Amino acid sequence: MRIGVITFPGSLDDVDAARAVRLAGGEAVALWHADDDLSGVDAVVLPGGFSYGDYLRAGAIAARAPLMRSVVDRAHAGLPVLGICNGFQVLCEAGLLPGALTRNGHLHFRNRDQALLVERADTAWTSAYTTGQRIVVPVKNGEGRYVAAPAELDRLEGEGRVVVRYADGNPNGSSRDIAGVTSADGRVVGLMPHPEHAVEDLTGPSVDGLGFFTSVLSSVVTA
Amino acid sequence: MPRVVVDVVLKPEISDPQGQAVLGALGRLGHPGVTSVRQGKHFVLEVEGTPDAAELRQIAETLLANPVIEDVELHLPSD
Amino acid sequence: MPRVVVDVVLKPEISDPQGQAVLGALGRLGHPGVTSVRQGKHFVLEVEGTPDAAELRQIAETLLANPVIEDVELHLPSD
Amino acid sequence: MTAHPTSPGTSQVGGVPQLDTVELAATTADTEQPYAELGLRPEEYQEIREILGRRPTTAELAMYSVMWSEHCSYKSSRVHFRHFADLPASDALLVGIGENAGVVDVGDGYAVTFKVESHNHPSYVEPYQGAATGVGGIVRDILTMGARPVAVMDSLRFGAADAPDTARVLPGIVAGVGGYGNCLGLPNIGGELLFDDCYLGNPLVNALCVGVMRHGDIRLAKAEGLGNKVVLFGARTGGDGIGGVSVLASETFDAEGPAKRPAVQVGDPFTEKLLIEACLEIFAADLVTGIQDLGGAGLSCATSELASAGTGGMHVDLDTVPLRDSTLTAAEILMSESQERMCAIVEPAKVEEFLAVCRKWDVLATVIGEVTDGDRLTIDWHGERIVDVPPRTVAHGGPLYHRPMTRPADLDGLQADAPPSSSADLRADWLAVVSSPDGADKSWVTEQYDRYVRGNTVLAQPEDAGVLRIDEQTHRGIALSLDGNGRFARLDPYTGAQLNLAEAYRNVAVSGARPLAVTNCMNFGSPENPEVMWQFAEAVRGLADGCRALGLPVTGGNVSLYNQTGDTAINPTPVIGVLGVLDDVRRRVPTGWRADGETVLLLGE
Ligand SMILES: Nc1ncnc2c1ncn2[C@@H]1O[C@H](COP(=O)(O)OP(=O)(O)O)[C@@H](O)[C@H]1O
Repeated sequence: MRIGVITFPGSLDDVDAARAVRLAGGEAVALWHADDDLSGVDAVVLPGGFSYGDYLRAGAIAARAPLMRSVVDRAHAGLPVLGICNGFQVLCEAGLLPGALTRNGHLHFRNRDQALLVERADTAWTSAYTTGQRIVVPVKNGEGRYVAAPAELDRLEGEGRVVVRYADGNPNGSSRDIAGVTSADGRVVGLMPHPEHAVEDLTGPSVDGLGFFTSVLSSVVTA
Repeated sequence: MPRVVVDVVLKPEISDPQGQAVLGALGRLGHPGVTSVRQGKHFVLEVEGTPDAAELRQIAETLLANPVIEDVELHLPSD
Repeated sequence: MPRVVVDVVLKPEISDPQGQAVLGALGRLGHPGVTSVRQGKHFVLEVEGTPDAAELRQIAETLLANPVIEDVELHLPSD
Repeated sequence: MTAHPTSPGTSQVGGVPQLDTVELAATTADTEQPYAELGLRPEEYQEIREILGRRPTTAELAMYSVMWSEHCSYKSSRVHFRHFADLPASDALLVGIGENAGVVDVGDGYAVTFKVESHNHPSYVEPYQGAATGVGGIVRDILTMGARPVAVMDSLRFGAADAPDTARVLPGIVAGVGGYGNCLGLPNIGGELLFDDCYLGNPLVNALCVGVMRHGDIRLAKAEGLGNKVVLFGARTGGDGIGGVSVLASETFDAEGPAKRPAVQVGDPFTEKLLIEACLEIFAADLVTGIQDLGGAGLSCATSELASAGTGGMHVDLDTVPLRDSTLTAAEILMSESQERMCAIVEPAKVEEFLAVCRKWDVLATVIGEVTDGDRLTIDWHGERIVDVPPRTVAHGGPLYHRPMTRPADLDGLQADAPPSSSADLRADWLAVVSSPDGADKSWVTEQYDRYVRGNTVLAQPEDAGVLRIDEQTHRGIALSLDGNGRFARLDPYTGAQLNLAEAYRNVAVSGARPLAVTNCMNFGSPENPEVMWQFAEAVRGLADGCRALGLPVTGGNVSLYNQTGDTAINPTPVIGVLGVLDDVRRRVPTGWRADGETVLLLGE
């Protein structure tokens, strides 16, 4: 099972995402933003970081990279895509996920161990969890406040597109405590928290994040 | 060289914590007359030759601003 | 209610990594005609009663901008 | 009619502006030069004239003045460093004091380089950018050694927590440290946050970076190999941080000339991240023979140090330097402290490959000169020679002061301070201690720092030492602690420095690591004050004696002087960093009780 991890200029958590893929039992394939083709991978992770320094808007410039055209095309055809933090911002900027991520309500970068509730355990990236499961993974961002027009938020909630929600406090002022959302077909998922930082006892607050990476392995097998 | 100015502002329904923080500071510093502050971005572009209004509008609306949350004001040199 | 606009721009001699990044993106996206981009801040203030120009200038120059690295352009309603 | 402003570096000859060339300098010995405004003493200026056998050109004067400044030459502090040099040799030390950062063997073929540096004054002027560029500078020092930077730490001191100016500088400095380090993808694994009135007009920002490499990857800052190219890469050169040499401008600019250049530098962490990745790829492909980062004194420093450490000379064509501001003069280009730049020495056959790596990472790279035979550093501008100097005299020939020292007159009084005489006094003292902001929860600060990035952080805030894994297969790890206490050092700088060392050493030891090496940042007042100079000398001696007792080498560090408000110096503040190694990082020991029923033991006296 080959899972691509895209490196944009300024990507930071690409090494972590690749490690998480390996620990889950997959093969991590390094992809470069300036290439055109996805090297035949079975799924793609857009990692965290500060692509292009997060200048202009977080994720805005990376969303226009050559490789993103392939990601968008293949995602429409069902390729599983996970965007973590900056990757989530890129997916929103690229139009694959609804809404936008803006400056945190308290205006600070905030890094802490965050409790989340899994609301959708049937996406390509969350099938290892159970609905309502509580997990703890790190969150760290300065522009992680999820926003959309109220009607759009109603629609997303109505369609069950919220994948994970912040529990025990909202770290950035996101609308309705939304931490992550999915595409209508459940194949594309974006979230601000960092499951790839919760995959080893030695370095993480838990190993709760591993499920994202094991989920996709089984979803690709069954797809 | 022609200069084009693009102002990007948050849509009114999107909350603006930066503007709120400035407003709070103004109150504390004794400027109660200011009743609202919104913070946006201000771009100054220099363009070679005659600016192409359609191209600049596209740049402003698709790259400089995120239409999901932001509005754009374009000021061409002739404005 | 009177609206006052304040544009805050980096002093010309201060480097502007954000503007540089936008310029780079414009080049890659096929807009070579844009030869320079500088990014600043755009504030829209609403003021009660008649705006006091001196007070607003002071607000702009000391709170909205960092005079060490930024310049200010103040647009009063009468402008 | 508006007159064209004359550029600095030119002189008027018969009304025609003329570039101040080496040739001109040789024939105009009497031209008055603003050496005093540039901070040079008459005897220093005289010495430059003797070295060159003529008066310096404007560009040369600028180079010497900035390289012979306290900041670059350590002219007041250097004589005291023999205490560190005299420490017994350590088997673990691969590169010692003198290079950009020391390098330590941590086993399994791994080498670790680490260093702490101050950015105090810039952070007071512009807190966010000052702190940000402080992190950027120390990271480039580590990168220059050939290592991948893997973590940062920061040691901060402010005036009283409730003072208005603290509310101005503290949030900006914390955001700047976080903004730069987070964007580079370097976990912050610890530091300090302390408050004392003495820092109100002079906060301290000391940043540490640590990097990891294989033994064979160590790079040095030297220009060798006749015909090898000098490549400048990274950001364009602008008018940043050349406040000092603006007197050259004011001398010749009329009222309509360009404004005084800003002393503030703006950091661009994104460009630095690209520089890191490009450099590591360049190192891996073995494309450089020598490398130096551009920090204080910019190109003046990089060219003279590279040439001085090498075997030959160097020639630079200044017109090739990519500029952000086309009005810069030669002297300003040489002085500019624009951030995120590096200088490499590359064999001609490897230049194309070098440039290709830079293109891949969108890093601007330009050949600006080459290594020559002979022993001169020569620089041309507009086709004329404006610099022709022996590089060692610029880089290392600076003056050496033996400043007078006296024990502070108030020290006996301070040391005699009596213990509390009544239980009410004791109660007041106790309350003061427990309610001090120094002991408060630091999470408002540490939550603004990414501690997780790269996935190797084993311990970080709120632990006493930061612990990192450096190898996922062998589980080898390192531990670091950064500690300083200005109040102890004020009472007794010799013992105070040792207490700081002991604290950092203990913090590393209790994490389960074996302490290996020491770095330090000495923050003091004006060296022209004999009492401050005495504090400095005592602290250095104390640290050296402490290291001897513990069997640790001092691998490098930084001295920041003139930390004072008016005539009042800060408390002498030696900040000490200790590095340790864990053969198996899984056996690290966190702080605090873990489970009910554990036995509590007290060790020591
Ligand atoms: N400026 C800072 N940067 C990073 N970490 C910091 C900073 N200040 C304090 N810390 C961290 O916060 C924790 C608590 O700090 P402190 O209260 O000084 O600890 P202690 O009193 O145990 O020395 C430590 O892990 C320390 O490394």
